[in-house]
This record gives sequence, structure tokens and C-alpha cells, in this order.
Amino acid sequence: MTPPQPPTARVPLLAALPMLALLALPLVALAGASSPGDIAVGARHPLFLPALWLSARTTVVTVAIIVLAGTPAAWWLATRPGRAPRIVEVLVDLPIVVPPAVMGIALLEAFGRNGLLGPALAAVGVRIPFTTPAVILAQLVVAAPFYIQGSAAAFRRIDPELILVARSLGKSAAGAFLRVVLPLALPGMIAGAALAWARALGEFGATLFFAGNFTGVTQTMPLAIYTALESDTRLAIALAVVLVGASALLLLPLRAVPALVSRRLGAPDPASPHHRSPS
Amino acid sequence: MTPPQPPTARVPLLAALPMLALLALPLVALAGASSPGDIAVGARHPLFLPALWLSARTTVVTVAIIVLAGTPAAWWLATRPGRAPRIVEVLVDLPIVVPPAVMGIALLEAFGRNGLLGPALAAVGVRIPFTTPAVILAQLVVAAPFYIQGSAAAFRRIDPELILVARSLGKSAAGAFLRVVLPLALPGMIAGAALAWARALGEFGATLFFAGNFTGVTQTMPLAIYTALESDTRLAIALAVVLVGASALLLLPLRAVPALVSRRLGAPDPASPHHRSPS
Amino acid sequence: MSAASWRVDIVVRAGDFRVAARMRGDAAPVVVIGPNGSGKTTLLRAIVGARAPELGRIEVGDAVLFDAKGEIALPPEARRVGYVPQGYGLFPHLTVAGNVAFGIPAAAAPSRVERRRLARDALAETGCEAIANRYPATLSGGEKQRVALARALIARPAILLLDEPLAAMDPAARRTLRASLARRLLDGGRPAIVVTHDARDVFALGAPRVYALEGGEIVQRGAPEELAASPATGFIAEFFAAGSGA
Amino acid sequence: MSAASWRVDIVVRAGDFRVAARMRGDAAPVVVIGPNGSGKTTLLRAIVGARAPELGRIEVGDAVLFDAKGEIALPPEARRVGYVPQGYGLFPHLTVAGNVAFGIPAAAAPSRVERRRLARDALAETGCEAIANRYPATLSGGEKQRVALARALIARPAILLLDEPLAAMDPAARRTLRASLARRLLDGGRPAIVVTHDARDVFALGAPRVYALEGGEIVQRGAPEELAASPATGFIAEFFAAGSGA
Amino acid sequence: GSTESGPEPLRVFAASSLTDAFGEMAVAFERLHPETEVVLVFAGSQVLRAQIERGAPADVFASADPGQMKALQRAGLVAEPQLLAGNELVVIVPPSNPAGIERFGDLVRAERLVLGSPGVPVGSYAREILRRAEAGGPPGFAEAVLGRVVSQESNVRQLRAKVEMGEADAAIVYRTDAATAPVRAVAVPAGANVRARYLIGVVKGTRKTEAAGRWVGFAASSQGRDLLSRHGFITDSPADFVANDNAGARHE
Ligand SMILES: Nc1ncnc2c1ncn2[C@@H]1O[C@H](COP(=O)(O)OP(=O)(O)OP(=O)(O)O)[C@@H](O)[C@H]1O
Ligand SMILES: Nc1ncnc2c1ncn2[C@@H]1O[C@H](COP(=O)(O)OP(=O)(O)OP(=O)(O)O)[C@@H](O)[C@H]1O
Ligand SMILES: [Mg+2]
Ligand SMILES: [Mg+2]
Repeated sequence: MTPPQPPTARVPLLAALPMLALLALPLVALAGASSPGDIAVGARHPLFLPALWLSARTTVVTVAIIVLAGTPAAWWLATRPGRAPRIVEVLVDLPIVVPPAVMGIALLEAFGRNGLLGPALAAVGVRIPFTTPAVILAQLVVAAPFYIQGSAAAFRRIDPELILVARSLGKSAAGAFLRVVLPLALPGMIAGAALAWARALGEFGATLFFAGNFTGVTQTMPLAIYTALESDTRLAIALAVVLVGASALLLLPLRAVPALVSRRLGAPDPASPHHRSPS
Repeated sequence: MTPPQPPTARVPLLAALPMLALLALPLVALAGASSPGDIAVGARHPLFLPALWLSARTTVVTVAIIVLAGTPAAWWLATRPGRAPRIVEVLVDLPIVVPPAVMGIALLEAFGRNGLLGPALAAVGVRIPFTTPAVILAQLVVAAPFYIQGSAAAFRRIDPELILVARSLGKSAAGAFLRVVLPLALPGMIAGAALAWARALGEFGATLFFAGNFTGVTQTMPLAIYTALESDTRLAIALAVVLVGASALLLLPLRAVPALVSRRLGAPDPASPHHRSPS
Repeated sequence: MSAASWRVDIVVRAGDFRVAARMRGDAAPVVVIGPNGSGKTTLLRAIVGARAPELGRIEVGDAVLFDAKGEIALPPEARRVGYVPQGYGLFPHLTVAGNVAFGIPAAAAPSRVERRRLARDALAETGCEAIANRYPATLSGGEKQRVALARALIARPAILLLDEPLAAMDPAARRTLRASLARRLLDGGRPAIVVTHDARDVFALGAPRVYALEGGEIVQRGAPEELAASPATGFIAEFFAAGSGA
Repeated sequence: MSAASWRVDIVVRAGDFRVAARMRGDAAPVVVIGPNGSGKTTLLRAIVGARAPELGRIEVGDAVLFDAKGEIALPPEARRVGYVPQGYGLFPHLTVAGNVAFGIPAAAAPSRVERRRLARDALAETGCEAIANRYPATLSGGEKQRVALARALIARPAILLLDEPLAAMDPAARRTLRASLARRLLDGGRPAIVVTHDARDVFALGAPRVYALEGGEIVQRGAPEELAASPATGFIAEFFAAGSGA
Repeated sequence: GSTESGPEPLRVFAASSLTDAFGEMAVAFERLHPETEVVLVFAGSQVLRAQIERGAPADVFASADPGQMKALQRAGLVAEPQLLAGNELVVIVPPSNPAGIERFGDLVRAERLVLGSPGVPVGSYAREILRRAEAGGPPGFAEAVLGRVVSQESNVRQLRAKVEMGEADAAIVYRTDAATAPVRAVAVPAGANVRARYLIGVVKGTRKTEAAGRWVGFAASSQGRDLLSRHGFITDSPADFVANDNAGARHE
């Protein structure tokens, strides 16, 4: 027998619908604008495979770097009291505000031949712009803020008492972080990483400027789509639909994790009538 | 007397530095690439004021709509068990993956004259593309995911017991949401809104395609910067620096709130030696 | 049914655990005892509406809070059930005074001043005037429990569910609050179900009836003296023996 | 100083509240009593390293855990202080067995099998074998407290701090755990500081010395019988009177 | 082609509108010079200019906007540029032609016209055409047409996509853009039309001066011109271009 449900259970979905519909509508329209034939043509296009492969490689590296280097930054922001971290936090937001094309210029000004670090890099024989590392760098800068802010929010909600107990049980600060903080913050970190990964995958403007549009070297999917747009709008749409479809497949398992973990931890009771139950 | 600090206190900052430096570097380079003179020229440029004003107006409306319509969606995602919400969650991520220019096309396919809703809109005499509402719509679609995911993560961490207690004290589901859930989730919601606002402010590609580039009507700051880029890179950089500066001023108070609220709730003790203290 | 009488007859499940209870009472407080994990908290949570029973019916006064057959399940806010959970359930974003005032029904105190006075009185009764403006995160364990109790009492519910309401209190506070609670419950003529591990609470509250729960089943019920005199299980025997200072 | 003797002489502040305590002990457990909000938890948290005292010194065996003058403040993990907080502090992402195994020092059990066996033994001692694979969110209050106690005992710390370790337990569990705790503490020859609101704990643990804290100051210290016989304050009198079944 | 092994390739930075033509040209060029691998990099002329200014590894620059080329030339980054090709403007309408635009003069009938922004070349050229058409025809024509403009776009891609999708009734774009897209072209009267100039030059400081020169030469050869004209570019008489210089010069 299904327990009877209180009448309020369905109100939130109604309220949630307008926004969800708004977000779904363009995607549906996009899918509707391209036939299976278009998509087959897109998948056979010479730009397609190198771009997809480059996007996959670079975004994986980007997200890995973001998680490795961004987690300490998030932890610092979340736990450090005082005014300095608040200012740094705004600094972390700012790359989002910069229009991507300008971010590309900014990266050239920072790492380019005549940029801030250009001479130093040239001295050790490193040239970054217009190479695959430049693609990664561009993605890093635009996507990292989303991960950092997401995991800082997750870290802020860890009960400090649990860290204290872990350390009283002999774990070092690092040990307590690894064995208590990380598992508890995991849902928030994964959610942030998913956003960052999506952002890196869609990154276009900064990459175009800073890395250029070299097939196989710097031409990611968004750049390939841009190039296709030059000659054939339908081809561009078909490529975009493939990109979105592939992303959906990768995001699905990623998104399942936080919900599973939260459910176990908080154990919000599925039988509880003041939570909505599946219907 | 300052209590003595354990030696581990400073390790996280060192680990946090590479990422923070990477994010700061392009901004510094950007600021370095433009002189005060450039900025003065930028501020007097005829494109500047209308674009700034349009950006301010549209992003405020965008964020307001995102918060109003996105909060129920986030609540639904956070509290609904089962598989459906996980799939919807991926759907919410996808607009981030779509390269902005393609998102512009998708919006035209959805709201344009021959788009999905075009005939219906035309029947009631509404034309969206190339108008200020189109700017807002473009910002909505690209920025809402960041708010929704951020506040869903915040909602997931609310102890269901508190909702139960509030309701046992006579508050309706809505009342408990307003008086208990909202205040507790506020830091996460504000952090999400800050990301969404930043993203809306930097939105360029979808706006360019869907709304066009009309001074005073659809030419936001990023579009003005892009237009300036056509003729004068230095002017474009100067405008970008102004945009980033203005955003920093607005983000600063926004970013101070979550930290203040969290500090009071969790009361992580500033005197506690296993937390880092200001130094 | 009289305004103050109540009846609970439910089967409720929490994970693999199953509680089956048939209880009734009137204006006098009823005490539930039982070993750890016997289902006391699960039972209270079903009554407050946190968890829907699989079977059965819950009535308080003239209201049917739950009826599996009739597909009735009032939402918690419609049940008028006051609840002090084992973990206190204080709102971390409200001060102590704010937490207590949260429970005041709008009808009871229309004005702000009046509400504040009511909250102050309730805090005074549990000895918490001094901490009225503090946030829960800075309170000691006993202080938190007092605030939770004050908040539940002020709401004037149709029935009050207290889950080990005195467990964190010091012996002096336990004695005064036990007495004040007994007075409140008897004077108010409002029913209550109190879970406790301390036999002295049973006697001090003047509960005419005790239910003993073990493994999710009610193994004995009756007047405290009856249970003390002829306990059905070893646990019940030990419960009353411990309470008399053994 | 002998390996099992310890000395705490600190002034510690929490918000506006200030605790000044001078205590010492050896292998036998020491009990701290006091009304709600008298500073018992604050004192324990200063010893475990959650909060730096303003003044003073903490020594356990040969180790100086804290010395304001010498600017010594060992991090919690270097203190070898076992701590059962009032709120249990269970890790929600680990099963009961995982929580308990978390405390096993690497040196004590190098192999996985050995660790699992140790954890199982500790759980058996607190009567928690049946819940070993469950997550804390699904436990009853008393079950949580047992797990927290088992976890602290297994870590074999140099000193054990227990904050009302039996408050949520049923009378039967209280009696068996009190006895097992007393045996553990005395056999192990390891010092402990136990906070309690129940005078029976004091006697059952065989604590030779009790410190009574009120308003952040130690108002009396001595053998339990001494305090019971000539209590310095009303609270102490009531504490021991309640414990003898009054 | 891959740049991961072998000798450094020849990097040709070219305006987006050359995507298809240069794509074919690279194939033909590599057949002729198998020792040279060609890498094509397409973006807006202004993006390419900004990249070359900041040290991009370009060997050849082909610009759709003479202003961007001249800026690089002045900065000493490009050697003497040459005329690559010309482009004309046309009106494009959706295949269904909802506004019934059959002749240039019908532009006033468009309910929704999209033009390039005044700041981008295609926008300046379009306004120049309207001005010229008015000078030689009905008074008030330019103003009437400009009154139909619902959007200004930042590049040709966007103009064309809007006509393709039926969002706009007409747009003024380059002839080359009309060639590939599913749209109908309506000619601009010869007297009113302007010719956009594509310039090509070897980037200074490149180590591939020789190969770069060969690419520029190949583009100017009869084979190269054939190929360009098949994609809709004008390769006949360089003399015609001088007249429109001012349109491009605004962007320097
Ligand atoms: N989700 C669940 N899955 C499995 N078992 C559960 C779940 N929730 C509760 N239980 C079990 O149900 C039993 C009853 O729990 P309950 O909290 O009602 O006990 P209690 O009588 O209140 O005990 P205490 O005196 O310790 O508070 C416990 O053994 C508990 O472990
Ligand atoms: N951050 C703070 N600001 C102000 N007061 C505080 C703060 N933290 C603790 N206190 C106060 O210090 C006093 C001592 O608290 P503590 O938790 O040590 O009490 P306790 O003796 O353990 O009481 P209990 O028996 O109720 O657990 C309490 O009155 C508490 O309200
Ligand atoms: Mg319980
Ligand atoms: Mg305490």
C-alpha cells in the first residue's frame, strides 16, 4: 500500500516547471532543427572527429587540474576567516564576468610573446599560445571559478566537530581532510566539477583568441562548430546536437553520484510524508 | 595574547596559491594592458554608457527572474527522490555545454518567427528576437543553471528534522520553507546567484545571435566590447577593465553575506587552533 | 471522544525495523519506556507526521490525524502535535528567543510585544532568560534542551510528544523542570507522551499509565506501580530498580 | 611525571564565558560535575585541542599538550586525547564498523582482517554487533552514543575525555557499560575525565576524585563520599541526593 | 593536417569567409608542393590581427578587412600586402521569400531587414550601397530601408543564419556567402554596388618566407583565381577596387 500523501506534495513541481521548460525549450528546438540525416553528415564531416577527440582530451585534463589545484583554493576560501578571503572570492568570480573574447586577449597579454610571462617562458623555451596547452589554459580560467565556488560552499557546511573528532583519533589535518571532509563534501564537489566541465566543454571565445583555430591542435568542438557555421548552419547545428548528446551521456552518471551520497548521509526518509514521494 | 598556532595552519594557502595566481594573472595582465588614459577614453566613448546601463538593467532583471523561477526548480531537484530529477538535473547542465553562438541559434529556433513558439507568439503580437527581452532571455538560459545547481546543493544540506519541527509548530510547507529552509540555504543561494549574475554579465555569444547588436536596445557591455574590438583593441580592453571593475564592486558585498551567515550558524570557533586564524 | 483523549493504533516501519503500537490516553501524561532501539522515537515520529505508518489510525480529540484505510494523512502542521526531538531540533539561524517565539500561534499573540513577553516567560520557566539573545551554536547541551522544551510548550499543541526531554539536564534542572512540566501538563489538561530512560520522571510526572516497548512491540502497559511491582521483562524490572536508587 | 598522571591548569574562554580550572589525576578516572552551562564541555574541548586556552598549561604523562608561556599548542592529532563529544560526532559517511575502525591506530592492527576483528570486539562490548553495517543516520540516540564510546575506547589514547557518555542510554545499558567502562579504565591504567549528571556514574566508575564546576570555577574537589557528605553548594548536595534515589 | 611531427607547417591565417575557398586551395597547393604542409586558421579578421599582434605563429595573413591588414602593415608585422580578391554585396532572402523581394528596390517591402553593425565592414558596405542607390534613384530610399532594420549583426554568419531561418526577410551580405547557403540572392545594381577587398600578405619574421611567398603566388595564379571565382569571389580587374577604399579605411 502506498501511504496517503499530503495535498501540498505537488505544488513545487508546478512552480519549478516554468524555469525547467525555459531551459529545455532551446535544446528541444535545437534537436528539432536537425534531422538524423544532418547528424549523420555531421558525424562524417572531417572536422568532427579531431574536434571531438580534442575536446574530450582537453576538458578531461582541464577538469583534473581544476580539481587538483582548485580544491585547496576552495578549502582556503571556506575556512579562512577575515576579510582577505572575501576579496579573493570576488577575484575568483571575475573571470566569469570577463567576456570570453576579452579573456582570450587577457591570456595573450599574460602568456603571449610580449605578455607578462612571455619573456620568462621564452627563456625556458616554452611557447603557450596557439598550442593545445593554450586550449587547456583558456578552459581552466573560465571554468575553474564554478568548481571553486561550488566546493567552497560544500566545505563551509562541514561540521568542524567532525574534523576535531577525526584529529583526536590521530588523523593529521591532511588525514582528516582526506578521510572526513572530502567524502562529506563530495556531492558539492562533484556538482561543481560537473558545472566546470560543462563550461570547459562549451568554451569558445577565449580559446579562439588565445589558442587559435588549428584543426587537431586547438580546434575544439565549439571552434569546429564555429567554422562549420561559416559554410553551413545546418551542419553547425548537427555538430552542436552531437556535442550536447555526448555531454548528456557523460553528465548523467556524474549527476547521479551527489544525490546518492546525500541520500545516504542525510537519510531523508522516502516514507516521510512531508517529503515528496515518487508518483 | 594570541594563542599559539599549530604548524599546519599555513599549508593550505600554499596549496591554494597556484590556482588563485592562475585566475588572477589574466586580470592583472588585462589591467596592465590599459592605461588610465585608455580607460578615460573608454568611459567617454559613445558606446560605453548605453551599454553599461543596458547590461545593468538586463542582468538585474535576469537574476531576479532566475531567483524567483529557479528556486522552486532547485528545491524540486534537491528534494525529489528517484531517477527523474537526476535526468532533469543533466538537462539543467546542458545549456552550459552548448557553445553560446549555437545557443543563440537554438533560441531563434525556439522563439523566432519560424521557431517552435514563433507562431503562437506572433498570434498575440509578441516579437522577441532583436529586442531587450531577447537579451534577458539569452542571459537567463546561460546563467540559470549555475544558480539552480548552487541552490539545489544548498537545499540538499538542510536537515529535514528542522522542517519537520517547523511544521509541527504549525507552519505550512510553504511557511517552513520561507522561515527555515530559505534562511539556512541563503549562503548557497547567494553564492549561486553571484555566479549566475557574473555569467549573465559576461554573456556574449547567445545575445549576439539572438538579440543582435543594437546600441541601447541589445548592445550590452560584452557586445560593445566586441564591437570596439573590431576597430580598436585598446578601447576594447579599456571597456573590459571598466566592466570587471564595476562587477568587482557589486560582487564584493554579495560575497560577504554567505561567509557572515555561515559563520554565525556553524559558529566555527575563531579561537579554535585546528582552524586557521587570521595572521 | 473527549477533547483531551487520544488513540494511536499503528504499524510503522523504519528501514528493516517495525513498530506496532496500540496506545490510548487522556489529559494525563503517558510515559513510554524501552531499551535503546526499541522504537520509541520511531513511534513519536509517526505521530508527529514525519513518517507514514503502514497500517492503522491516529486520533487526537476529535481529529483523525492518520487513517490508512480512509487515506487520511494530515500534514504535520495540521496535526497540532508539539514535538521535542531527541536532537532538540533548534533552528540555527534564530536566537533562543526567536526559536521560542517561532512556536507562538498567531492567534495567541497578535502583537510583537505580546509575543516577546510570552517567549520571555517561557524561557524564564526553563531557566533560560540569560541566553535569550544567543544563537543555538553557542549553547551547552542542557541549555539547548531547555530551549527546545520551552518552544514546544509555548505552542499549546493538542498533544505534546517529548523524546527524552530531560536527558541532558543537570539533576537540579531535572527536578525543577519535571515539576514544572507536571504542573503544566496537568493544569493545561493537555495530553502528552513522554519518552524517558529515568524512572523518576515517570513518578514525578504523575503518569497514570506507562507503555513498555521492546523490539518494536508493546510488552507491558499499566500504572507505573504495577510495572514496578510485577515487571513483564528483565528490562522493565531493571528500569524501575534503577530509578529507586539501586 | 608518571606515564598515567596528568595535570590541567588553564583559563579558557568561549564567547563571553570563561572557565578557570586546575585539575590533576592519575590512572584512576576523574569525574567532573556541574550544572548546565557551568563549563564542563568547554573544559574538555580545551584539552582535546578544539580551543586554545588563554593561559596555562596542559600535561599528560610526559607530554606537554599546551603551554601558553612556552607557546606550545600540540595539534589535536598529536595529543593522544580520546574524545566522546556530547553530540557523539559520528562520521555520517562511514558505517558503524567504519566509524569504530577509524580510531584504530595503524600500529595496533596492520592488517585489514585484524582491524575488522578489533572493531567487532569493541562493538560487541557496547552491544552494537547487530548494527555494524548501518549508517549513523539510521541509528537511535542510544545506539549512536554506544558507537561513539566504542570508537573512543578502541583508539587507546593517553587520556580519555567522555562528555556525558551514558546520557542517552537505557538503564540496563547504562549499568553494563558503566561496569565495562570502569573495568577498561582501571585495567588499562589509562586516565580519563568523565563528565556526568548522574551520581551513580561517579560511584560505579570508582572515581577517587570529583571536581565540581559552577559558573566556570571549580567550587569543590575531593572524593565522591566527601562531596556527598559535606557539599559546598546546593547543586552538589542535590547532585548526590538525586543519585541516591531521592 | 597534423602538426605533431615532421617539419613546421605553413600557417595561413585567413578571414572566416575564405574557409571553403582556402580549404580547396590548400589541397591543390599541397599537391603542387608536397614538401609543404598547410595549416589553415580561420577567424574574424580582427581576431587574427589581434593574434598576430601578440605573436601568433602566422606565416600568411589573408584579411577580409583592409583596415586590419593596414594596421599590421603599419606596425611592421606584415610585408607589402597584395590584393587577393574582391567581393560584392548581394541581398539575400529566404527561399520562400515572404516579403516578395525580387529586385533591389523591393528592399523597402521587407518587414524585417538585418544589416551588419556600422562598425563592421559588411555593415559599412551595406550603408554605402544604400547611399549610392539613393543618389542614383528615388529620394528617401536609404532612410526607408534603414527604417526596416530590426537588428544589426556583428558578422556575416549571423546575418545569413537569420535569413536562412526565416527570421529576417532580407539581409545584405557578400556574394560568396550567398553561394553556399540555402538562400536566394537578389543582385545589387552595378552602379550602387561596392567591392570589398581581400588583402593577403606574408607575415614578417616568419621562417617560412619562401613557402609563404609561394602560397601568395599560388593564390594569384590563374589556378588560384579560378578557384576563388568558383567560390563567388571577384578576381577580374584589380582597378575596380580603388573606389571603395573609404569604406574599409574607417576601421583603422
Ligand atoms: N532507516 C532505518 N533502517 C534500519 N533501521 C532503522 C532505521 N531507522 C531506525 N532504525 C532502527 O530502528 C530501531 C528503533 O529506533 P528508535 O530511534 O525508534 O529507537 P529508540 O527506542 O528511540 O531508542 P533510543 O532509546 O536509543 O533513542 C533502532 O534499532 C534503529 O537502529
Ligand atoms: N561562543 C560562545 N559565546 C557565548 N557563550 C558561550 C559560547 N560558547 C559557550 N558559551 C557558554 O558557556 C557556558 C558553558 O558551556 P558548556 O558547553 O561548557 O557547558 P556545560 O557545563 O557542558 O553544560 P551542559 O551540562 O549543559 O552540557 C554555557 O553557558 C554556554 O552558553
Ligand atoms: Mg530515541
Ligand atoms: Mg556540556
